[in-house]
Amino acid sequence: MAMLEVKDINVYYGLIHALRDVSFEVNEGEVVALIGANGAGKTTTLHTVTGLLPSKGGTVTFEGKDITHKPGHAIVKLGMSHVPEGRRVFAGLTVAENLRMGAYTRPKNEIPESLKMVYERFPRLEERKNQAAGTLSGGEQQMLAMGRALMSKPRILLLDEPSMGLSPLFVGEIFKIIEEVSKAGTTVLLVEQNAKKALSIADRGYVLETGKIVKTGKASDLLNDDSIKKAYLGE
Amino acid sequence: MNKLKSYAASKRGRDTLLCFGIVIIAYIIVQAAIAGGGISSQIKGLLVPICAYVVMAISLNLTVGILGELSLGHAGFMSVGAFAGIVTTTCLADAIPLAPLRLAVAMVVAGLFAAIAGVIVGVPVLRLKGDYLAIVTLAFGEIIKNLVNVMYLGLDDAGLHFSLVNQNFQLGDGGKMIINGPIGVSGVTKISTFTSGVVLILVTLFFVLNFVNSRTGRAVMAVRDNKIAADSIGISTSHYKLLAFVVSAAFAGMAGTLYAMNFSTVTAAKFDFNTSILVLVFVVLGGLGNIWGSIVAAALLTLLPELLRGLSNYRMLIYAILLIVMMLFNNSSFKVRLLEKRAMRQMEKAEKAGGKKEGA
Amino acid sequence: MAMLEVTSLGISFGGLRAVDELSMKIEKGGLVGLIGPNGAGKTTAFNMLTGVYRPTDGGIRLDGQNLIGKKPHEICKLGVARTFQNIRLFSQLSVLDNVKTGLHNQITYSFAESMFHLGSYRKKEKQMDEKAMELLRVFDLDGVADYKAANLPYGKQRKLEIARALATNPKLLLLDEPAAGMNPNETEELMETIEIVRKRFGVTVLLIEHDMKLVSGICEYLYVLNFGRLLAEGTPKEVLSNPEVVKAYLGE
Amino acid sequence: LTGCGGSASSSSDSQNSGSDSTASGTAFKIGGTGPLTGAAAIYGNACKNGAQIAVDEINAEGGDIQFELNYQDDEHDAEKAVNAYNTLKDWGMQLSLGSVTSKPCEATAAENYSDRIFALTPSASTVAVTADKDNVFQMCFVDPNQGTASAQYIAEQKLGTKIAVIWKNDDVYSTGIHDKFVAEAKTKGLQVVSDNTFTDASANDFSVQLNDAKSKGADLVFLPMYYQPASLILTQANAMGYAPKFFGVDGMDGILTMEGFDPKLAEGVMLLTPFNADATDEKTASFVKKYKEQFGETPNQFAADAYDCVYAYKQALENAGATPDMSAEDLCDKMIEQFTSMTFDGLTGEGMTWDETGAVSKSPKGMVIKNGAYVGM
Amino acid sequence: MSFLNHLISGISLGSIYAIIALGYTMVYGIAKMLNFAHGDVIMVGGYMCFCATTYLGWPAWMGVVLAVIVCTALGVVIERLAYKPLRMAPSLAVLITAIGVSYFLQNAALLIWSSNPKTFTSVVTGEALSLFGGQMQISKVTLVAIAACVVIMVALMLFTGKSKVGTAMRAVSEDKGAAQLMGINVNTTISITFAIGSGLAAIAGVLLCSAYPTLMPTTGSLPGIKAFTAAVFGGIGSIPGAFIGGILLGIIEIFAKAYISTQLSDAIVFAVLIVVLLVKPDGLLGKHVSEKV
Ligand SMILES: Nc1ncnc2c1ncn2[C@@H]1O[C@H](COP(=O)(O)OP(=O)(O)OP(=O)(O)O)[C@@H](O)[C@H]1O
Ligand SMILES: Nc1ncnc2c1ncn2[C@@H]1O[C@H](COP(=O)(O)OP(=O)(O)OP(=O)(O)O)[C@@H](O)[C@H]1O
Ligand SMILES: [Mg+2]
Ligand SMILES: [Mg+2]
Repeated sequence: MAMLEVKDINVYYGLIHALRDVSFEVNEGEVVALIGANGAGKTTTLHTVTGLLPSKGGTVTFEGKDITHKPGHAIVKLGMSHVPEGRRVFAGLTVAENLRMGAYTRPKNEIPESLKMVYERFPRLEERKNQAAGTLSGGEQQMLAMGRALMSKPRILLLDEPSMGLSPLFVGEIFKIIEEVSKAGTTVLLVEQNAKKALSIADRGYVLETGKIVKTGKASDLLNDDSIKKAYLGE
Repeated sequence: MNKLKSYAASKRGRDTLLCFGIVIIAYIIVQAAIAGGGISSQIKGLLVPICAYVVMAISLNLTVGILGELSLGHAGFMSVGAFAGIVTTTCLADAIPLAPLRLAVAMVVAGLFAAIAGVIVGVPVLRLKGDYLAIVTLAFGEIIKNLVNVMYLGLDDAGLHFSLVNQNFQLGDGGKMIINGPIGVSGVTKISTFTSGVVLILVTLFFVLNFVNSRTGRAVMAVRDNKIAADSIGISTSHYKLLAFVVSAAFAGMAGTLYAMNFSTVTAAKFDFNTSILVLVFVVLGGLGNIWGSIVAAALLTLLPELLRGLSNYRMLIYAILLIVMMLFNNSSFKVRLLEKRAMRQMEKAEKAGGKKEGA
Repeated sequence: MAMLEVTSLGISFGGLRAVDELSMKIEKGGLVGLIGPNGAGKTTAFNMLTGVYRPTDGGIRLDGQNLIGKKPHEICKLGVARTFQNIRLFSQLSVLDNVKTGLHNQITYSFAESMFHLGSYRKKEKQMDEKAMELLRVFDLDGVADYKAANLPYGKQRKLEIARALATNPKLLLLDEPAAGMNPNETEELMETIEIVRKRFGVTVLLIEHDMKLVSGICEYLYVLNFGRLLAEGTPKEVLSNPEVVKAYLGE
Repeated sequence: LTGCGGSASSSSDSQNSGSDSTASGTAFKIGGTGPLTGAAAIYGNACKNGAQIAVDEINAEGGDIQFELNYQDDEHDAEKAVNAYNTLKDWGMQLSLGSVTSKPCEATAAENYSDRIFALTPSASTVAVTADKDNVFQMCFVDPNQGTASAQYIAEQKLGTKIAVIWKNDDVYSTGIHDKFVAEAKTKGLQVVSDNTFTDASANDFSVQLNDAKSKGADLVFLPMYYQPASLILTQANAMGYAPKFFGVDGMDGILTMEGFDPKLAEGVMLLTPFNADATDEKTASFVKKYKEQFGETPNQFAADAYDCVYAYKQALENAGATPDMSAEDLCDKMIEQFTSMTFDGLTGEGMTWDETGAVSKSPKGMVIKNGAYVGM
Repeated sequence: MSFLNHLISGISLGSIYAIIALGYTMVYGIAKMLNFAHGDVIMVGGYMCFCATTYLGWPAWMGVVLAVIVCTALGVVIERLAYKPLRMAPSLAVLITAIGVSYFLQNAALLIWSSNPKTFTSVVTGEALSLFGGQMQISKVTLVAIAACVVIMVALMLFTGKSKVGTAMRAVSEDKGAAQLMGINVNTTISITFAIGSGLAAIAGVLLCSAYPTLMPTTGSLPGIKAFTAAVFGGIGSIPGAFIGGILLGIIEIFAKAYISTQLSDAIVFAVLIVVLLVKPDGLLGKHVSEKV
């Protein structure tokens, strides 16, 4: 059975029916990309999975457990981590404190090791560990958000546009990190505007259009799909 | 696209209509009831205070809802207006024998004085943010109260006499103390009427709604939503903040006059923190930025404790519970769903109507 | 004389020298890019140009006029408009009203007219509506004119911000990562839109962007910042093949 | 917790019983407003309870005069007092007990005047309450009289020469007494060495006022205020080892019966009050006993004044031969006539009379607290 | 000497403000709401202790414990019933509900304990500290209040700064949604905050009534507002700020009365507050969080 199974979820913002019967699954160890235009509902999907938004009907199952109506913090404790859109770092806390918050669900003695790991990946964060996160530059905040998510050693990682605002050098870096994390056994659900890059590291992909899944398949197939090339890859 | 725009415009028009409609219909009903004798003294006595509170709520909504700054000292401006109004009517008692005219003049003077107070308070206060601003408005409200409390103002043939802390002047023959320190004002000639109250509400509504639906109002709301962005598109944030604050203060001043001229006695202590809070409750319960909501909430919440008199000892306890319940209901998912359903219906109707028009 | 002249601009935050000795010249009608690694000081430079931060050293001149020490709204009136890296819309206002607010200093009427809705109020408001809708159409936002700005998806919010900035009728438009959160197709569209806007409204554009396709596709000239200092400048071709830039910024 | 709740339940019970005890139409409807909730609720409730006892007694006697009592909450606020008054008017009030506190009573008195409903307030003591109103009367001393009387008393009895005054400057009652006291003190050759105020917002700490009095060598501190702040002043003076003579006014009454108050702190305090709950005369003793039974507390001067008001009404109505079916206006004229001519003996004074202004003439009793009880001076 | 005496009085008064302000600031700092019912929880604490010692004859310390337990429970219940449903609502809605709760508590107390003031028996007994041959007296309550303030301040700082729940609180105060994504139970965290704040209110209530021993249903409201002012003065949300703000406010109040005018003292206190905030817009110790653009 799939690690994460989303079945027929429907989400509304007031009158706006943002997700219509969205279903997809993510298997253990996979990298799955979710692509779609602005406003397609990608962020909404991730929010619903981690319990920040309620779904009307449908179910979300994580490792066999029904988490549809679980509060967000309980879902996170099950081993899910989410890098939200817009980074959402704790602006008033320092970089180091932000990272520690990421490891909130983990025993204290394991934290130093993870901190080291994150600092190795993002040396800039170590330089700035006592700076208030709110004063970091956009890209630095993005690194922090990613680092914070890694601190929880999740079994599944949900990424909402992790490359946004990063320099080309760092975009490459981030995708490398995602691959590494995935190799280390973490399952990844990736939302990206940079569909080409995303599909190139993903195993499978889903295409979301105005709240509906319109296409799915192996990432390599999607990369070669003409309509997708035209709509999302800019070729 | 045109459909959407017309929908927005019609919504705005509807809100305006709703505001004026509520007030005018309420006025007609009440007048009819008075003519028919079907209204109790209790309700009759409440009419003017309700009008004053409605104006207070509308004006505070300008600060809290439209400008987005929490003010905990709005009663201070009401106080300034109340005393300015009393002094004006006392001085003009002979010059303008026609009471409604005298009241109107007093209101204008009161509005002016409150506006000046608004400037004095606003210039320093509006440099602060959030709860710091709130506490400073509270502080100013208390300072105004404290100052009026030690103010002595008398009128005799030689003109007005004024002193602070101690009454250090003697009035000539036939002189009269207008404001007598902590004892406040006694023996006010009551000239506020329900009609004058409703007129003041209508005037306030006219100006406030115009203000909101104008370039100036948009600028104020832009400052509320994002100060930095407003700055970046060339809006002087401090100027517009002050403008909204002063307009709001001016109407509070007029409400103060209306209020004061309805009772034979007024003290500074009436316009304290609790009154400021009361008006804030009206505004929040009616909905931030929602003008007709303020009107309804102010009227309802002024009536409520009176209607609860039958509960004797439990009156204020029940009032508190009702207040909490109303707040909870106002923000409950239940109400949100109700509103959504209504909006859905309206949208459908608009679509249908639009479709017909296009079809025709 | 160049339209915008920046001379050895600098600012510090605590011990951190965020921008140092930055000099730039932008000619009227130009489309110039400002690029550099994360945390290089690009946004900070924008903030100094628009008066959000006051630089500790250096000068900024727009058409010969000194901008240092001026308040943000004054600088806007002099003809500089911007967008923000972290989107800043008037979230509770409608999309249309966001743009109309941008027209604040363009189509004006007095406070008395605001209060009485007399005089030219109606005429001016109509003008505003028309002008705003025209701008929205450029960005394909006319369909959502009545939405609350907060409810737009990310990409549309970015476009709305540009439309609002344009409404102030700027001489110089500063765009901070306009393509962030857009997919390649949308980026493509945006590039076209920027071109159209530049032609139609005659604005000079300075933009920050990490999307090299956009940068090399439309920018005529580039400045590269690194650790607050200018690392390189020149045409995209020159700059993007500069080994130092490659090493510090592009990678590979 | 039940231990704490005793008093409340009984007071609410009695309230209901009061208004139901007689069928309307056969009883005179008396209404009053006062603070039953909020910071001033002590005074309102005391009046309400005092009046209630009188009404119950009179109704139980079964005489010709029967009363129906209705007290409405005014939260010590002029606006609310007018609302409360209007509610009473709708109820059919024929005789009014005005309002308990001064400012609200000023507002309702104006209504009384224009509606021609006679008012006799137990406790609203400013001059403005009765000024220019022929049908508003007071049961308590007028503030200025108290101020003057206090100064005279102190001078005559040579209680002190250097006087300190502490008063509440956001309160009409306190201000009124203070002003007249200071004026009279001057003419009597008393030296006011320290004259300080407090407000609601600063009613906790009196160290500055007391320090000032102490350092200026005041040998008598005059406290024109109610007993709650006075109790704090006595406590704090004691803590700082300052022991001048303290002289209070009628509002001070009640201090000895404050729950938990250590009467030793009030030892030697002098006050002018018309009422003494420890008095042994039959009337007072029976009143105090009933009050304690019903409300679990010892009555203070407010309760006694309100009690007297009801009996004064009874006497006036009897004298005038009034009947409950008379209109409020008719009763008003009759009451004016009676009150300006009759003499009344009550708990708060013997041989009380009223002048046309509505002010009462009764002699305040000088009391001093000895061994936790009032003793006449 | 009189200067010193006034200073001591100021500190005494200030220490009471400070202890109330600590509870205020704690709740504000985390839940980001002005809990106007805080003053009334203080009043409930006072009554609890009063009932325990006067009616039940319990020793003072048991009275304090009872007050703390009851207020803590009360705080949690209030939060659950009245504030939690408004988590998504604008913060002003919660403010108004808090005012409703404040009315409720006052009127419930009026019905339970009647309007008659009670004289509170101080839980702190013993002779005042006498200096300079009796010319200067520092009461035991003041000493206890200051000591309590310092202990509570340090404990709160350690707790919010070091403990796991404490860090969770800070995260919740920054961004509830993001905090949830860290696995923090936002509701529990806020409940704990209220529990602590209300427990502190109980202690504040007992000390307030010990220092100024009358107790009425409205006893808490004015000190509550003063303490709120003190908390803002020191920088709202800042724990040491609440302490310093409280003490300074007390001193300013006493000095204003002593050296300027008792009639104008309220105005002076607030005027000083305004001036300070104009110079330091985030209060004395408030963190200046400049928004990055
Ligand atoms: N808070 C909200 N209120 C109302 N509508 C919303 C809200 N948030 C999102 N929407 C709507 O829901 C739809 C999906 O939005 P969502 O943010 O999930 O898109 P997205 O795929 O993440 O887009 P982007 O790539 O721009 O981030 C959009 O049409 C948007 O307008
Ligand atoms: N208010 C501030 N206080 C402290 N440091 C700041 C502040 N603003 C910016 N900085 C620091 O200055 C440096 C430059 O920031 P800036 O936002 O200008 O970077 P940027 O070039 O825009 O980067 P990005 O591409 O990631 O957005 C960063 O290291 C940032 O942490
Ligand atoms: Mg998104
Ligand atoms: Mg940047």
